[in-house]
Amino acid sequence: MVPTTSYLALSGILFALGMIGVLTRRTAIMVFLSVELMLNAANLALVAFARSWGDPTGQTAVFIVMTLAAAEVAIGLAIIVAIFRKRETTNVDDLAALKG
Amino acid sequence: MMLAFILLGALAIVGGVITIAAKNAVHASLGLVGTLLCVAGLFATLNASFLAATQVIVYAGAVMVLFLFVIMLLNANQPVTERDPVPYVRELAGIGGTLLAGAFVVLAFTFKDPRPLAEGAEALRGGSALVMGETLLTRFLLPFEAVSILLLVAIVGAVALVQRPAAQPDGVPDELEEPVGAPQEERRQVPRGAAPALMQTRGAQDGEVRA
Amino acid sequence: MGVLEIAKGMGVTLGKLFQKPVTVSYPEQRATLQPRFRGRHILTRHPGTNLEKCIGCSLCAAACPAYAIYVEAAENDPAAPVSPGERYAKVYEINMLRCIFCGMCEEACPTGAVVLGNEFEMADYRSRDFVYAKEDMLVGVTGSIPQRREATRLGKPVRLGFQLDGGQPRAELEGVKYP
Amino acid sequence: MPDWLATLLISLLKAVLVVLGLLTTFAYMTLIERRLLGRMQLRPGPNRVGPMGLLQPAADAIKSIFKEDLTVTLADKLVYTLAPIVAIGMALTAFGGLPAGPAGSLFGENPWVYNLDTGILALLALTSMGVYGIFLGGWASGSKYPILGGLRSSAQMISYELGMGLSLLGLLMIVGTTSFHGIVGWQAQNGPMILFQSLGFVLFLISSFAETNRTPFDLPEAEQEIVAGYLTEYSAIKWALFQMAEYVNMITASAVMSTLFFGGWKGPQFLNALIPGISDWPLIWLIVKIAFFLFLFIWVRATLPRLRYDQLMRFGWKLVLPLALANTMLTAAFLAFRGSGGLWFLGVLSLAGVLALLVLSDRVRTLWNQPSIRPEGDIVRAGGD
Repeated sequence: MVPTTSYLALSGILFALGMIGVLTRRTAIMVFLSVELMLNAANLALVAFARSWGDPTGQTAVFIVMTLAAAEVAIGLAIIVAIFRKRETTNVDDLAALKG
Repeated sequence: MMLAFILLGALAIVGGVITIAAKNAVHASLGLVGTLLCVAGLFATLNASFLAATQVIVYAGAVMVLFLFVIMLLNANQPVTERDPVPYVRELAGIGGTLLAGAFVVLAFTFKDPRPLAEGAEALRGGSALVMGETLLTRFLLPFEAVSILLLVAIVGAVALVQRPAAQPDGVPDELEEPVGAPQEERRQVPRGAAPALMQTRGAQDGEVRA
Repeated sequence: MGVLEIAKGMGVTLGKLFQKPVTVSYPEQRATLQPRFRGRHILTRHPGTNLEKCIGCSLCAAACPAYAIYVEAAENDPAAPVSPGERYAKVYEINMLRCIFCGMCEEACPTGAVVLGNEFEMADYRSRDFVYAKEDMLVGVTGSIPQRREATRLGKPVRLGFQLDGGQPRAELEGVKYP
Repeated sequence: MPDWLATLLISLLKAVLVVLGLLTTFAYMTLIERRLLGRMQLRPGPNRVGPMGLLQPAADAIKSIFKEDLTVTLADKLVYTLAPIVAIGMALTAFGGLPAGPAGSLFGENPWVYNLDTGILALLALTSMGVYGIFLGGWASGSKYPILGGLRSSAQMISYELGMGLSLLGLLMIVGTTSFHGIVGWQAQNGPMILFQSLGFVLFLISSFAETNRTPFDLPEAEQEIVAGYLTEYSAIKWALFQMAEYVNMITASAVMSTLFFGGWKGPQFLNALIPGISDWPLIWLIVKIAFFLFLFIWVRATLPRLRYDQLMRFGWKLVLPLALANTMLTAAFLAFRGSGGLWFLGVLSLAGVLALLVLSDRVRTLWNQPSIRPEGDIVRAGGD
């Protein structure tokens, strides 16, 4: 049995990696990818907690997160495609039209 | 068990690093696919076999294929090369990320299992579809239904978003109308994030990767 | 019903599975040629006198769209004429690599001397072996250059890989017999 | 020798045997397919190499191994090499979980390589990973037609995977387990699943044709439109690996259909009266059933023309997916409200659904046959469906 702490540490490292990606990547698609990485890190922690407590609630939460991620990706990619059709770019630096 | 964890964990981290560091967007996505598969393997070691299968089917099999599809469709696989408007963002993000990871690791080691691990694993009964279904349709019925409605909304929204605009009633073609918030000059510039034509810039980009 | 049509189609293919194939295993079995088939040229002779019909007029060479025919005419020796006219073809060559088997030569020929026959097995190794001279095409010569070479090597008669649909060559192929 | 080492070695041996078996079947499938197609088109088919052409697969193998392995200059070298390996790896791995006989029947060993409780889910997961091979191969080739083939294949796979998974849900609800052993055991007791889930089976059959890229759904390699799709820039052994993956996927799909709907490795029970225990013989029954489905694949290829691309998409989204959902709803409602009634009524309902579909097929066809009418002057832009 691998201790829960190891899984949590791995999950933290993955989450941090995802965060670095969100901050440094400059096309919308890559930012999205990094967000997926962060979601997965959180999922991993949830599943580890589920085993630690012996309660499937954590796993159920992961299931719901996966569904959310699927919905989010469908909408997010649709938005990216729509923006690309209008602006011919997915660079987030250029997409500052809504900035105050 | 320990060996599997170390192997999968190391591969997951490698995949994550590829995801955030690879120049080519397709390579980055493949790195993420690797991470997702490793996480699925980790789920399997955590007595969550149903989630492991779902992770591969939904994440690696559908979500990531969708990502790659869009990347290839928009030919958005080359990185943005011009100067970043935010100064020192890479360095700051690196330091921040390291601090965050360190904090998480320290936090993780303060966690104490509330009961012996073997006992907890036993209570999960392998995390099969049966266990998941029981929880999902009893204690989590409301979130379950909410998520299903969310999915429906997502489908409708995605269809509505990418639908081509209907013909203008005044007969002016879409092309001549000014897009909101995008002056004509800017549109004529060479696109920075991605090339308009499907395969136009593959050569240049590949050269870059090799160099 | 749309599915009914699909089922019918599936039935047809399944039925054909148990039918005898219409094609044959060609080199072992002989292919059946239709009467319209046009293969290698044949230089015919007058049936009674056995004189060559070709009078060396070069009209076939002029008509040839692929410039595959070369004719060199010469005066007939009155004592032993080769053809019934004044002149005959001393050299008559067709490059089979250039020939497109269009039949223009056959149409241009005023005496019906050059006729497209039925032989088609002319595959060979060297390009110079594709230039067929008079002695390769006159009536009575069976088989192509490679086929005759192979037959001499083995000491057997030339074996042609086809048979005619109906058994007899066309009427304009006077005197041609396919084994 | 410790116990776990023996188990590991035997598992490895079984895996190697399965791979060898699958590859041999692939090699002879190509010959059998060409012969059968030939006979259906009234010609003898390949019969030159060896007696009756039986050595043709060996000749093909030698040729594809020793041919020059070309790599296009613009190709992404790593992914270009990885793609066929991913395709064949996933295809081969997927087969190992399928049971071919009762436990301990193969010289005292179990006739399967691995046994997971999530059996059918794991198989779906592995086959869904198989998309990457085609998709990445198309992208990494660095030229136009392969990328078109790759895009087509990914869109097609995602669309039909949904219908495929959903068409199995009814079955899983009835059986109540996702392991192949449970499913086969249930069918041994209650009769083959096809009796109760004929609608689900029809949808699964259609989807598996699409998932394995076979005619009439072989759009990713439609040679009349996009040369050879994702295969265009591939040659020699890499090309052969892709072909292998396609045929192994076909074999796997056949095996899954046999296992899920036709009783798996169990033979018909009434034969037990003739020879006692014949229905429990390992391998034989599964192989017979696989052979039948493989013949069906070839037969359909010989008959049906290819769909147009928009028809394919409409067919998947407007016919297969809603029907699979309806089948799920029907089964769920039946199971919830049946009380103590037998399952046969569900079978009748399902069959009625199939028959209604057949009778109404002309009406239904208009769903995907005609392009939806767009307003005039609509502008076609880059980045279509």
